[in-house]
Amino acid sequence: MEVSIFTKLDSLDRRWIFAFQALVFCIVILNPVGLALNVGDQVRTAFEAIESLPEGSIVWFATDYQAANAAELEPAAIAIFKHCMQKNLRVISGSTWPEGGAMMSRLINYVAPEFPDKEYGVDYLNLGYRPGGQVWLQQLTDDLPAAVGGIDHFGDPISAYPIMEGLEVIQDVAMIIGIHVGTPGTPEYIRVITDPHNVPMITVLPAVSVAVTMPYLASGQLVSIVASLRGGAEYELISGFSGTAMTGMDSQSFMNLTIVIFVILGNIGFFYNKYKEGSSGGGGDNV
Amino acid sequence: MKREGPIALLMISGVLYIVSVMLASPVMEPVAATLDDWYKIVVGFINLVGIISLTQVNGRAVLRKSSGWFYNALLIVVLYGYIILGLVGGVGNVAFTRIYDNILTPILMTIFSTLTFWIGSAAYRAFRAKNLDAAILLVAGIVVMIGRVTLGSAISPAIPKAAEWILNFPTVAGMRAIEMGAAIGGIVLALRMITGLERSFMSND
Amino acid sequence: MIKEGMLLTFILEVLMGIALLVLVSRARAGKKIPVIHEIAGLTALQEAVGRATEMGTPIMFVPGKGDLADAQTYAALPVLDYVAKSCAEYDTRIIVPTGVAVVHPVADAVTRQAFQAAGKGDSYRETDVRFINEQNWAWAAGITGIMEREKVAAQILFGAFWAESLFLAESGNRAGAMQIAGTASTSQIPFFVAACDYTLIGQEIFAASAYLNPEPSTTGGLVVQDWGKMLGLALVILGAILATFGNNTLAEFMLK
Amino acid sequence: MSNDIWVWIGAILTLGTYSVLYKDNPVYRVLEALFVAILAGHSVVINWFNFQKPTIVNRLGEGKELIVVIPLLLAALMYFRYSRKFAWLARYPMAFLMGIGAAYVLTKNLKPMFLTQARATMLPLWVPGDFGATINNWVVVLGVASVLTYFFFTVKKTGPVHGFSRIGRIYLMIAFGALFADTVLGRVSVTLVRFQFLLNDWLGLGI
Repeated sequence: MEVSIFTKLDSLDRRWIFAFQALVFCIVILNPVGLALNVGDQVRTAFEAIESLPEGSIVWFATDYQAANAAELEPAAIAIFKHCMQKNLRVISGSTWPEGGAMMSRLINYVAPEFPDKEYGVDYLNLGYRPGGQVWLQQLTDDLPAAVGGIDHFGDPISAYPIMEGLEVIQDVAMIIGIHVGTPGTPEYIRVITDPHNVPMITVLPAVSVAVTMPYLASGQLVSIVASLRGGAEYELISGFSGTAMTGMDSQSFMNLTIVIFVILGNIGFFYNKYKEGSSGGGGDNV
Repeated sequence: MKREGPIALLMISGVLYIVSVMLASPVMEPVAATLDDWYKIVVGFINLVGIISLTQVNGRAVLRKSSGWFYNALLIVVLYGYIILGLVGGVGNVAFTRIYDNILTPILMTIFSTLTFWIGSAAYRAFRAKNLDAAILLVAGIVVMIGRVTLGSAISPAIPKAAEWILNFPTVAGMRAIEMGAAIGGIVLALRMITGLERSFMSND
Repeated sequence: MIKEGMLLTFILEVLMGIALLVLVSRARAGKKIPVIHEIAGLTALQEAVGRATEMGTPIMFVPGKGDLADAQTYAALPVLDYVAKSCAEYDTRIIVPTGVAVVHPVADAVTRQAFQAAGKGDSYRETDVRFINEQNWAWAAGITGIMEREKVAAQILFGAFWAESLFLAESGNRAGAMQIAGTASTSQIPFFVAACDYTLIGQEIFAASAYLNPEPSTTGGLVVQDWGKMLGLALVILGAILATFGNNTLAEFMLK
Repeated sequence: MSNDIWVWIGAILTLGTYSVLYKDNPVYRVLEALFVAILAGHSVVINWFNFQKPTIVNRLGEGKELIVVIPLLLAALMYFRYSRKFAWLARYPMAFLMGIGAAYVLTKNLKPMFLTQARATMLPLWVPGDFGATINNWVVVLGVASVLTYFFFTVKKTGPVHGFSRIGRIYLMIAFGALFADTVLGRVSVTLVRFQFLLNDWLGLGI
């Protein structure tokens, strides 16, 4: 019996979809179209907030993520880091995630070559991971040097570093850049540090966390959300530090288009079968 | 002592902490700081539990020669090899960071990236307009999917606007209500713990 | 004196605490307290057990990736108890892959006790409650491995989940298992809704567990939660009406 | 093609990991063992150097903070969970952690997660001269109220309550649709970087 193409559309093997997606990635990466990118309100707000910080202010990078998330978040983090260096701000990072110290080292490796006159311990510092999650964040609000045990990620005493001057508690920082993907993350920072002590925070988030975090932005508990690779691309554009995110925008467009096309094809197949058989087909769900 | 002791410790430490944080009393203030410090030390020193469990599970599989025991053996060898490498050489040691950056990182990133493919096939299979609820999910999803990428503004500036609106208003409302409910749920659970009503964490007799 | 900015928190929590204790003691004394009405997906749990029994293949119950400080874990355990009891009754195997070391012994005890309660203590297999791994992806990969080898009839995902949610649900689908999910991890709900046959959304899992295990403390807790949400509803509506007339007394009071 | 050995290793690892998309296979299982082991080992080493060693050396070692012994003993009790007879001792450190955890929830969550969120929803239902803002405020207030209603479990949902709760479910579906779509965006960016690595860095194409 001949099976109609529409019937097949209802139940393609997922591996065909995988293969098609991979093909689209290859084509778009090798032939970029260069669709225009506009800087959105969120990234503009974030940029202006950092732009307005006085020289010498401390910016706290909360590197609470791991290598799996680096691809999505690093472009934004790098662009913001570079912007901070350009504005002569001091960048200090600490993490509630065991991988956080390694992530800050990666960021430093990307940023340092462009600013040869900036020095570790003077302009930026990696305090690394400490256990305790939000309890450690609470300790940062009481006595920051004690909370980190007086040492940085590499075990060297922080008292020797000029960058620590004037930093007794985390409330002394001018801005928190929360690079967050899970728990502990943005909610913990809001509950323990930013909300009770009115410290402004910009979060760099993976797309999956954006919708969940939006209520905190709408209520004014966050300054801005720099979302995903797109946020990174916009920040690269507005700050003038070109990076890798821009090149990704075309692929995102076409991959989303691909998925939308598959969704539409699936629905055509679904309705065709329903029309033919008078009964529903395909994988059931109760949506 | 097997049940009452832990419950008593839970209640005392919890109540002490709450009192010292909520009361504006200089006498109680250091109590919270001390408890914070202790908490961090306990958390920081129980981390080997995970490693012991990992060793147990995989070691047992090796000893029993269960199917695929080779992978379990490999895991244990690499785990302890890497720990020794790190402890001897320090955090900054080249081999230690090389393995993290050039072996772990690509694997982890790639595993994470397979989600793109899973998400594609899940969307294809599940986003069917079977009923009103599904149709709403589908339409909102498609508008946001197209509206949040550069292609959306290339087609029509109205699409990104619609996507932004969906995210800024109905989505914020829905998420906010979920968050408020979750806050209350968490507080009730905490109240049940601190009053000794919730004890299922001790049911491993 | 209560610290500034803590007053409202203090008052509301004391009220909630009192309400909880009163409700629990009333329930314990056999007096009437509000009952739980709305339960989604429960018939589906029975359907899953039935399907597994018919096919003669096991059921997989995944209790999530939350630890013992996570409310969702406490919501998953009574459901595990319920499903395990049904499985014991129908002599169907249940496999429970755990991914949190501290949860593992608890899940083991719950399953074992469920079998004993059904009078089938002998048919409980210790190796079916398995600790896989603390690392999300290794845990998820382990589960999908079991799914393929054991040809499970149904997969029940209950509790806290992270990015691995879709991976689990899609592999379950690939293996042709019937799938029921319940999570309050908001960012993962859409994937379960998309890939599973039945999904309990957010706080529905707490209601389900209280309904399945109507014990005074859980039921009382759920009633207090409802009252909290009603308070939220009242605040929002009243506040919006006041704001319409330019009055922000209530909004200011919220910061006390 | 690249002549950097690390790029080649990265490419092999990437392709090996992707092989799971076709089906589970030995290469993937080797890589899985590798990443689990390295990740777990890494956290042990980091925790030792960043926290455990300085705590022992600087606080206990110099003998000035003997009180630190108390939490250390509490932590040590955790390891009794491997003994059948004394497993109950491990409940003490857990009880302590849960007590402090509950105290954090009770002292920190209500205001930012509930009160401030309710406050942010107290929006005027009539904004003179701005019809758009009026509509948007209605959308938010109605949404928060109806979704809260959807999650009432001890109220019988009949009549208007049922209708209101239905509206709540529609809001949830919109939010989940948006969330799903937004997530696609993020995951694509992760895959993109892997493909860029394979095509550009490894094969040297398209630069």
